[in-house]
Amino acid sequence: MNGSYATSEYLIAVCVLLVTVTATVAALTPEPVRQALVLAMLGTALTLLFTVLQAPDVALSQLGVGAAVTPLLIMLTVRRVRRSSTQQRDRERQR
Amino acid sequence: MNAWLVASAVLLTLGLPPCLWQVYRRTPQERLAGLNLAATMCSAILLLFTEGFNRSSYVDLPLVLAVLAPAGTLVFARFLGGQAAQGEPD
Amino acid sequence: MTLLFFLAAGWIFLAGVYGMVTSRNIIRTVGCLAVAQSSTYVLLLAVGFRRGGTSPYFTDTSTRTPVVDPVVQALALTDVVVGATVTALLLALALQLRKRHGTVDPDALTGLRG
Amino acid sequence: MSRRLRLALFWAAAVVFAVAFTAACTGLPDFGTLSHPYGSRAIAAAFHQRTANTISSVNFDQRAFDTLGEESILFAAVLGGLVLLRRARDERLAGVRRGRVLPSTRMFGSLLLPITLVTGVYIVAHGQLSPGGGFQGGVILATGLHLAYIAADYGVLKAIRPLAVLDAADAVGAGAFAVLGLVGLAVGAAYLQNVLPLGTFGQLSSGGLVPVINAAVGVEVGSGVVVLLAGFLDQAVEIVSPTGKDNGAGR
Amino acid sequence: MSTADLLPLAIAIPLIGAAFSALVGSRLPRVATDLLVTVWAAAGVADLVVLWLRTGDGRAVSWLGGWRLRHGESVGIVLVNDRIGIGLALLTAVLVLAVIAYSWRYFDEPPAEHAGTFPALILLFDAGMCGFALTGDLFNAFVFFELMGAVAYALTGFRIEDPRPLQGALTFGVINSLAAYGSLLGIGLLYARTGELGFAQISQKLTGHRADALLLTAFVLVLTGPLVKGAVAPFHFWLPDAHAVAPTPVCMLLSGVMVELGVYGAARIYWIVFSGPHGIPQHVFHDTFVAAGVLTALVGAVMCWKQRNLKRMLAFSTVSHVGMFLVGLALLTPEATAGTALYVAGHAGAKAALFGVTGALLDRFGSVDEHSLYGRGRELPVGGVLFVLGGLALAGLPPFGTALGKAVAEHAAQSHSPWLLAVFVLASAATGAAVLRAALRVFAGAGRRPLDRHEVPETTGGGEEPEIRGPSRRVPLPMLAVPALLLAGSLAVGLLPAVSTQLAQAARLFTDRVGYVAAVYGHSHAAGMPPAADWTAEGIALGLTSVALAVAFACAALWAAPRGGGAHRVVAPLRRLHSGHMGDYVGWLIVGVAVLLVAVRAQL
Amino acid sequence: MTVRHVCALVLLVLGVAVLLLSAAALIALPRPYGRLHALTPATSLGLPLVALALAVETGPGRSAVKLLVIAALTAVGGAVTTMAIGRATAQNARLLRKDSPP
Repeated sequence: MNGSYATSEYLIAVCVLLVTVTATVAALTPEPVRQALVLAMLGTALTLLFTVLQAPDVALSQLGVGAAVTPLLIMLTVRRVRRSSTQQRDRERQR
Repeated sequence: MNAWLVASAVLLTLGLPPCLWQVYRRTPQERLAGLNLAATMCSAILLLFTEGFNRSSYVDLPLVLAVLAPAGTLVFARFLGGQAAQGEPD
Repeated sequence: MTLLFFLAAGWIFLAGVYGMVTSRNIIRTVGCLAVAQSSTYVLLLAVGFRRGGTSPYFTDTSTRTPVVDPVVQALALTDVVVGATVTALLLALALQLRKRHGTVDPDALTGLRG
Repeated sequence: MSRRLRLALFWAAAVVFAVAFTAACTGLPDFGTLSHPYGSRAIAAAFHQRTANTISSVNFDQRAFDTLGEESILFAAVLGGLVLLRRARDERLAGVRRGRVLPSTRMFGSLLLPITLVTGVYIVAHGQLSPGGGFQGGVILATGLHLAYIAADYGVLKAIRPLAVLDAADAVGAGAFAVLGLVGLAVGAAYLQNVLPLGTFGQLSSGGLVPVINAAVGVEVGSGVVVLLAGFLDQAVEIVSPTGKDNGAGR
Repeated sequence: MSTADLLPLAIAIPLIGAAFSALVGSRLPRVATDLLVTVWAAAGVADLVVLWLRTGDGRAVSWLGGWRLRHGESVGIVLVNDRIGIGLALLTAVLVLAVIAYSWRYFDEPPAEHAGTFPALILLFDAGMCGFALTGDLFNAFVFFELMGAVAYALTGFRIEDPRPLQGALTFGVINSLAAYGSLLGIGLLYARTGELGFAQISQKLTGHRADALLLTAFVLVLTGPLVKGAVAPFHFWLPDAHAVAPTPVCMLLSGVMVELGVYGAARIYWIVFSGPHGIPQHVFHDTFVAAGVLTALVGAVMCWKQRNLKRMLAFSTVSHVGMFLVGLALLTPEATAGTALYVAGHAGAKAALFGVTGALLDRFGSVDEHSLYGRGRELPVGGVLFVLGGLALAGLPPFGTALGKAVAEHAAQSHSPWLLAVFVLASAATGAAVLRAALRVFAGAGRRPLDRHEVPETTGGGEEPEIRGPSRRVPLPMLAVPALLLAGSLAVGLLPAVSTQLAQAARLFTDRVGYVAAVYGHSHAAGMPPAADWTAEGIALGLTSVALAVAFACAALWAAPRGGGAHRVVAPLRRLHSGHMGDYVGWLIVGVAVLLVAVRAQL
Repeated sequence: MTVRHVCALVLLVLGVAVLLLSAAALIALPRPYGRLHALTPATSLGLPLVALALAVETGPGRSAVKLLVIAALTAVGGAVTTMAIGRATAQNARLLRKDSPP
């Protein structure tokens, strides 16, 4: 029984480490597209952590929100921003 | 202590860090590749948890991941490709 | 040793705040806010963990099984939803701001001061 | 404030915060403690309500009021998204070029779309039994719909995405939750009280009001996320700003 | 229907109304939607009025979902309040009704295919604020805090054609959300220690523990959210940026009641959760937050005086008044609490009226810049009268509610430390003077024509887009009638003795932790005697003094020779701190948390 | 230790080994395209093997069907996503070359 506790806590420790490192990298990534990808990774890592903490409900939400919707929204925002700066550059070239 | 949890621990410890490394380090396209492998790895780990924690309903998690991960990757790939097509060197 | 699980929450929060303080891109600021928020999930769920417990629903296990705290999970669930929606709203604002202001750099946003 | 000063202030404050938080954590009960008074009560209450998934019971019955607030936030975000991502007076719609899609992607997308929708419905329906519920399933449904964009192009997505209906469905879902609470008042019980017959433990229809609210949340989240994503997609793909305006208003 | 059931209805009514408005808004003509929403808001007001009357000098308690206490424990959420919280909810509902009436002809409804979205958001805002005011559960408070936040961000950024509202809304959203997550960390810590979420339940469980580092950290973190919403220095930076740019009806709600709710939340949480034995000692809260309140009041007053953008000026005056409210609540006496409650009610009417008139100006002239509007307001004499009256009310002219509340609070403050009196008088005089100066310049063309000097960065307020398309020749009737009614309301708060005696009794309950806990646990508990809250000769004299000071300041600004010098050297760096930079503001937020941690620790 | 259990363990070890190899290849291979090749074995072999191991362990039933669905989805999805990422990389590389100064 103790062995099972130890395995479970080892899993939790590894997942916490994964989440912490990924979160730190996500906070330090300066460029939004790359950050969106790291945030997707953070969502996946959080999913693992929640599962080993025996919270599959939260893990499922995190999977939907953190790994899919939030990064997608950031990508869409960046794309819109890119599009307007492309237009802008085209205009400047025409002048 | 059972084989399934040990296997998941092995994958967590040895399998995921290379994917993370890839996600942290390189260009968006390569990060995407790393993310893709990380999702596969997580699917495997979550599958192993099902048996490891002896809860058959945990299998919904890898199912959802298997459904969402390719979809997400395809969207990202499309945007990363489209971004390049509009002449936005990165 | 297990104290570190709680401390991780504090670290993640500070990392997110650091990212926001140093950000040169408002979209990144919003992303860092999401990072800072994930600290709350970690803290809540770590607080609710019970050694040897499994998840609190009883379709595939006996009703006598020791389980972890369901309340924090419900709180974390609410928190996830709140975080996602707020992030969406802020991103919508950032998007329009970029369109109207022509910049995503907070240093260049000088419309409001004094 | 200069960048350096800002950072110095941050580091000073961060050290204080870190010390205080560390000190606070030493006062917490040990990780994995066996004593969870509220949790134990919640489990007993969930048994009493014959809801197998205690988290659903907490979310949709015991602390349903929190969830009501949470769904209102989502509703507010959807309305806010509609407002903020509307087409401004000086913007117009551009024609969208047909995207070229790899044949394999097209096939896979069309294969995955029905599977995703079935999964989403399954996750919503089993909310009070196993992990999942209205929110999680709703997000999967909404994401699944966007496979149409991957598999084909934006036009197809627009064709299978009845925004007006989804808009209304979102409002109906959000309103239904608040109205369902009135059922309790109508029969002389408290607001949001679970007054429906409770059914058998472990069955799909067990839990009284829980599956009903769960379904309302599923409808709201599913349609709300689609509407929200539609706002962003329109901005990202379709809406163009007039020349000179992109940079012009900032002065 | 029992009294208890009215509590959740106060939140459910606007929620259902919001869904309904969003649903039918695009299918009905504009007038029908407006009418419907007005009726709905009126229903919310009616519910709260009945609740106010039925609650009497006691507390209303409602266990949601019927999860009553069993063996002294419950798994549900409790809504519990006395007339202070109910009064705030009522104030919210009344202001929402006023705002809806004000914007009858106001918005052009920009998302054409989604008419009804704006009123739906206002109703959601209403629900969020009522929920926050009425709840007795910490996590539930967080949820409603976020609800009012999310709606407020969206409403602040409503005018997407102009970059400034978007920037203000984004800053608002980022800072407030971050603070809310800090609060949630604190809630997590408290839950770990006590295993409870209700205010009263946590308070009961905390009595068994020492006041250690965990309690201290949880205390500061939990209060971060309300303090940021309450714009207490140094958490106040987001407020002027957001309030200066939000659409006028939204400003009325933000300044009139949302900011005050933040201070209310901080005081409520301290009183019930932390003030018990083994909690945070009263002298610690008192000293820390009187200091914070004084700082806020002075910063707000100085910055208010220096503004030329009318909306930003009003926003800073809100900061200043919030500082005074915080001082009043931090005195921790029933008398000061009663005074503050009266002050908040009077202030809400006056401030909302001032914003309303400013909205009329913006609509008519497309500007809210004091300098460029010089003399142009002569066409709008009614607006001028209302603006001057509003300024006098802010300065504390008897018999406005502001004067009564300020007098009662001042009396309580004076018996504690006399110098606080000077802060109250100076801050209210300065904010009133700024408004009077602007009123005289804009509506009467008094003084010299102001020169444009650009020594310090500032937000002028010129070049705003009018909020109504194609400014009409005549200002719509509701845009002046509503401010007039709001001022009348502010006057009524001061004139009706029933209001002040009832609020005094409520303040007695507000400061009675034991009674609150007993009410939640279903025990009876005898309340003490209510404090006196009525006009005194001293109060009237103080009110007249600050009005006289305000008039003197305003006249000096208009006609005296301009002087540079010492004051400028203090004020310019302060103005530079308000840089509009998001990173700065986040930095200030974490610095504020650190300062509070250190300050509270040092006094324990 | 029944035969079925042994079979499951063997499949599990094989699956985990393939996944680890893929991960190692991801960082060891030198060029971006090479690294893309590392994805294929993991999705088309590694994860299906693991799922199969679990299916063998649990025996026939509804959960076994779910496991096989997951395996099939990942295998097909993996191939498709690899192609899509490859295309994105290619587009990026080509256009970068075109945009770069002569």
